[in-house]
Amino acid sequence: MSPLQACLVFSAALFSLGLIAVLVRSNAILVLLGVELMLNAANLNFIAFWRYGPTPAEGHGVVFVVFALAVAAAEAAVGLALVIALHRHQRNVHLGDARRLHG
Amino acid sequence: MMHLPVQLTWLIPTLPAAAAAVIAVVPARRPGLGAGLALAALAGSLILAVLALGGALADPATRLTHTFTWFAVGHGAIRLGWLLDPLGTLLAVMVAAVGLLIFTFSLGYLREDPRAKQFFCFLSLFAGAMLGLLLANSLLLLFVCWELVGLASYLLIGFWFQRPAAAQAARKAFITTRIGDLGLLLGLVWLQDATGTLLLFDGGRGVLEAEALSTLAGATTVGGLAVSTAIGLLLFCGAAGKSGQVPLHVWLPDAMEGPTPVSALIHAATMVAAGVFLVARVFPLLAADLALPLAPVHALSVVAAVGAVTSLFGAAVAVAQDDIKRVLAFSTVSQLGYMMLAAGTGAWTAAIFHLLTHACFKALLFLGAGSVIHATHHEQDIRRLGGLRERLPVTGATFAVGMMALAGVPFLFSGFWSKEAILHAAHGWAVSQLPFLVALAAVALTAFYMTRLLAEVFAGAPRGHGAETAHESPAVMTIPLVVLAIASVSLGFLGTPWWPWLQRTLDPTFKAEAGGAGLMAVSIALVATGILAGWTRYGRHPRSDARAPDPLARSVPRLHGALAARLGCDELYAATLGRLNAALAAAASALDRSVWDGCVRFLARLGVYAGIVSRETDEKALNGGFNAAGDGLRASGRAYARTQTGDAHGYVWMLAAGFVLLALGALLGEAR
Amino acid sequence: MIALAAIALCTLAAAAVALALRDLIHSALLLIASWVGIAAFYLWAGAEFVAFAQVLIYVGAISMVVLFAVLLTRPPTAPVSPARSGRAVPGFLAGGAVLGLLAGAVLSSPLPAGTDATPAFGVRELGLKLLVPHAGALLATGALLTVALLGAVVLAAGRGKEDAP
Amino acid sequence: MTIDYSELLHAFRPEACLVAGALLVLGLDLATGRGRTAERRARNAALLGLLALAAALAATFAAAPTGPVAAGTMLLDPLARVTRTGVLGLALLVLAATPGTLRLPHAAEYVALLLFATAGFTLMAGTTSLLLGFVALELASVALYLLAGFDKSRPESAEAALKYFLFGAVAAAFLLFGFSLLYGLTGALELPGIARGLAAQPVSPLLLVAVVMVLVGFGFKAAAAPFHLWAPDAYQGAPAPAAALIASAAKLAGLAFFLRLLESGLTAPAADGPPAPWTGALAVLATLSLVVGNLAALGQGNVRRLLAYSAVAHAGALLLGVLVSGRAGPGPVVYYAVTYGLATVGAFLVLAVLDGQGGAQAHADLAGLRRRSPLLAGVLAACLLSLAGIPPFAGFLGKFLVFAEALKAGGPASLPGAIALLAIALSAVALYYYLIVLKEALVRAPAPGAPAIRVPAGAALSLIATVALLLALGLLPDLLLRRF
Repeated sequence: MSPLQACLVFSAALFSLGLIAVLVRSNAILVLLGVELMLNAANLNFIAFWRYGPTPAEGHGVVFVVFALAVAAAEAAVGLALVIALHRHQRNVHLGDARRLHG
Repeated sequence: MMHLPVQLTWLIPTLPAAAAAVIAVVPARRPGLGAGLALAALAGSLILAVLALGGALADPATRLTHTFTWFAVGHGAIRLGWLLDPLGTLLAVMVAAVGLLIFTFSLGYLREDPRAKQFFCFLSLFAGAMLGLLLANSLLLLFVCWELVGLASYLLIGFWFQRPAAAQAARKAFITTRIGDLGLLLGLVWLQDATGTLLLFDGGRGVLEAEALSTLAGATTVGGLAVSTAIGLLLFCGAAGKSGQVPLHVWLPDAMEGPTPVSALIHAATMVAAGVFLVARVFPLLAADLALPLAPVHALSVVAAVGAVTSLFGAAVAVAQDDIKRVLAFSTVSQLGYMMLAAGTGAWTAAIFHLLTHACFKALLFLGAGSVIHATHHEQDIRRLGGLRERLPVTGATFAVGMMALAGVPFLFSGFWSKEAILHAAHGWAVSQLPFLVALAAVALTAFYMTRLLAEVFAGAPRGHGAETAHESPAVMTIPLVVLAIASVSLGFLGTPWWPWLQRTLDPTFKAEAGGAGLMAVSIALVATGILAGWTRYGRHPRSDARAPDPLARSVPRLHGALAARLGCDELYAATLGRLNAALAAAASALDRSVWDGCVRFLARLGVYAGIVSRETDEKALNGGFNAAGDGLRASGRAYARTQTGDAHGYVWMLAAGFVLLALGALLGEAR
Repeated sequence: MIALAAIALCTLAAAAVALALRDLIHSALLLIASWVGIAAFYLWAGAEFVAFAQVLIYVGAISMVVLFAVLLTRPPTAPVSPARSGRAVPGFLAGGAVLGLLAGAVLSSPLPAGTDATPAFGVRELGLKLLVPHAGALLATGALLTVALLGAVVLAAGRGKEDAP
Repeated sequence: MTIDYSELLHAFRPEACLVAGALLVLGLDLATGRGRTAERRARNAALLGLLALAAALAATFAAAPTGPVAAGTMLLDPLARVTRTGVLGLALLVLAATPGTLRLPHAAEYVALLLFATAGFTLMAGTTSLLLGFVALELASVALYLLAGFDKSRPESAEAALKYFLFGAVAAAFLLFGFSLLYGLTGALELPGIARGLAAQPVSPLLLVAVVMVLVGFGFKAAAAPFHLWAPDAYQGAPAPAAALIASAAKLAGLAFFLRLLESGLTAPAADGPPAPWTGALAVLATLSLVVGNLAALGQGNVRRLLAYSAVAHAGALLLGVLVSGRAGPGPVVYYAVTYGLATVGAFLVLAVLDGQGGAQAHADLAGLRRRSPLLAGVLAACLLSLAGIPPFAGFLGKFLVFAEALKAGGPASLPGAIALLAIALSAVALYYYLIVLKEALVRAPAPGAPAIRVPAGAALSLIATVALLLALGLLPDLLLRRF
């Protein structure tokens, strides 16, 4: 396994971990954190590819990560605001209880 | 005489369509305004259509076309156009004229209906679309109008939506004809693909011109069929749906739930004839495979066979119906089959001749029935009518004229001449004598059931409250009857064997069939037999009691029962397609229980769904109403929607699973 | 390579434990540890500025927001542990399948070899890149942050008197 | 390397108008809003927002297609121009109908979010860079999540927003991961560079995974099965104007973005090479969407969910259009998306007006609409008939163009041809469920005592404009098609 492949497997593991959190945990805040881990995993990829890629001087990977961090921050803020809005109505943050809309 | 420039053809369909749009926004408090607008617009169309006909007749050999580019896409362009030839303009005049009479009749018929405004709006929409259909020089434009006509028909059949039967009939008509339209659409797409155009005539490049025809007939497709045969049969599917040919006839009798003027205009005179018109219009395409002696089947043979079956079926079933409008409806089915038979045996001019005469006398008969229904406070059962000869003298007399025209009473009545033309064509058909024999049988049956109808309704003594208190309808209703009666007599002389003006106008290459005296004698004898048989059973000793059994039911009860039940055609659908559906449903539930729950459930639903779609044509859908089939459909939809649990985790899980499966599929596909 | 393995193990372990814990406060703290681990990875790879930004944004800002949200939405009584639901098995299956797919694809694809030397990409180069080719994205990100701030404030704010029905 | 900032400003003029407008709306409300009635504030904000949208529209019209700008991150071509015009027009229709129908506090913030979302759409319409595209997509998505949850008085709104957000965020994570792999495989962020990089290497498993991840993002935006599950809940719970925007403009913008990505980024430049790596997966998504959407819509008793499932079905047709756009050009599929968006906006705006007067969820809530408001009933009929593909409304022609291209691509036996045949057969089913809704609206008698409905002037204008556009595009499709 080359170092690049090791990095990519690392990020794949982090991505899957985040996905499992999203799929298994019922607390909406933890679900959001799972999504954040998935975004982080993508960032790991960008840095790894930049580090071992053919055109490091262009710095595309680094630039993308800077933007992705900002996007992740925005998503986190909005997600938590939505969780609080839901909490106002159902007094808890269990996703399983949010089932007014179905069928 | 002034002629209509072909560039202004669009005015003819647009006038009624625009009137429909205006009527839609006119306040409902002023029903008279809407009706007046509709009448004025259609009268305008009639004048323009007559001018167009004049132009087309002045030089029948050259076709006036006007083509314009609708829009360009990619490298090609979609072009539409108008066509003024004797076929289209003649029928346009007929539609506008008959329509005008029926509009007038409706003024009286719907006087008390609060929604009369809407009625005229829909009627105008229908008239506009129908005129557009007749004058289109592009199959695409024709298709657009074709669908609009279907939509208007749907709206009008369901006009009295408060009656559940009317709402069901409307839906049934729409869906059944759409099954046929699916074939038509596929045919159009194929045609566009094969020839690159949908214009009928385009200076040598149209689909009906020699170059395209030889290309289409030259190429073969699955089973050795010529491409032209396959496309032609697909187009015929659409025609069969609209014109109520067996096995897609089930909607037409039910469509009589609509107001009677609608039955007269749409389901007797014009829209149902659109299928015959389409066959006549694309006749060169259908006939293109005749030059191939080795073809497994010729498109026209199919047309002739379907027409023959339909004409006999309709006539036989009409014998045993007790509802005045249903008798006329099955008679329409039978007569449409007759026209198809004519077109299939190559005599499309005879088909159009019969279309014209039939439009007049069938509209007359339906309006007469409407007058009877109107006068007897919506009594439609002929067993409870009777004795109306004295009470409704004008209606009775004109109805008798219509009856004789339909039955083919010799020499004076138009139906005789057009029927003769068809019989001659069928007799001369080289392929098979079967359509000819079937047509002869239908002639006798037609005379029989029309005599029965006339005798039951007008002869004898009143057998119900409605018939006892009947009064003649107002002049606004009887005048159209008289006009139509005159036309029912006079139109026949346009196409007699000695002076086949109509046939020659439609088809300059027409050659009169030789040697008809013997055949004519046979057909007159058959008509006489039919009328005599009807008279001895129904006219000589009119029934005295509404509950007395039908004479025919006494002598041949089993046959009568089968005919009254419409030969079990609908039950047959239920037994075959319905059972298939049940088997599929059983299989589906068995699969449901198995391990592969998710995936398999989906497939099984698909199976159930396919079954339900086929069931749409069957009797269950008819009696339980389309609601039953609709409910079945919706139940499968609801079953699907239950997978939408509302659980957000489930949604994301589906995303992940979808990703995994798609990616695996892509990887495996690439590895292969 | 050993450093990488250590960083990866620590990060993954922290994240896994964090997501398995019941107490949200503990989870949040462990997640901060895992984000620090990711920052360490960026340092290892030579992207100092990104590591700095990661610490600033995740450890400094997002974790604070999360803590606030946890406190605000904490149920008045002691936390009830939700009963184990039937979600766990399919969830782990799906996550495992994704992992297998990604790792398999990574290991079976030819990848650019690259160099062992850590590339140099300082803050100055980064600034130039941001201003020159990606100026549009920079402006859009500004708009995005504005939107997030604005919307989060409106939605998360309690119902004032004007909200009353 | 330098950049010409005046050229940059030129390229981003519509977005500049929108962002400036949003900030102005917020500022004005802060400065003058205190002490005024909520309705007045809402009207002022909407008027200013309309001005901003109109200015952006004018700027889009004024800019001729010029090719790559802004250091190659944007491409101003006909596709970008038409899409920008389309999303701006759709947003204009939605915003014009807002005053008087949507009674929410924080109207200024609502209008500002709508403008920001539209800026995201217009950026997506023209971008050729993964980076700018991702940021624009997120800008639009985040604003839409917030708009979906804007009605704080109803729990359904919060739930819809949270589900939409959750699904969207996971899809965005997949998309970002896919983008990172594309970057890794090619070392480029701009589409031409990616295409060059991919042409120089064989199709690797990692590329396929990346492509499928991109399709997950696309499937989410387009609400294609099996990535559609958020749509019914979001459409049902969100405020109707927000749902209108989600269903129309967001879809159009997403279509343009992914169309460009797939066609000019992930397709090898060689004309007669093997099919692009996304063909098979996209075909699967299209087929699934057509079947699932049409079947599920049949079972619906809720108008909004019905529209959502029909949206899934239309997504199938859109994906089919994308599948054949390599041969036919983007014209047919963009025409389809624009006309679909118009019809959807019309239907949702009718529901929005009804929401202001008692709400409309179940089919039965529409009973007697013809008596209660002929305008609403007429518009609803026109829009649903267009969705069903009945001429002369534009929906018919959209279907015709897409299906005809699909059949032309290889005859009925080819993959796109077979999907087109399936779609044609299913359109008969679609007609059925649209007719069920229309039956309620046009035929049923209203519930006893149901009052007549007053349609606010702005909404009436917007509804009439929608139908007029549907008719105009249906009769004169060249208005749009000749732009390509």
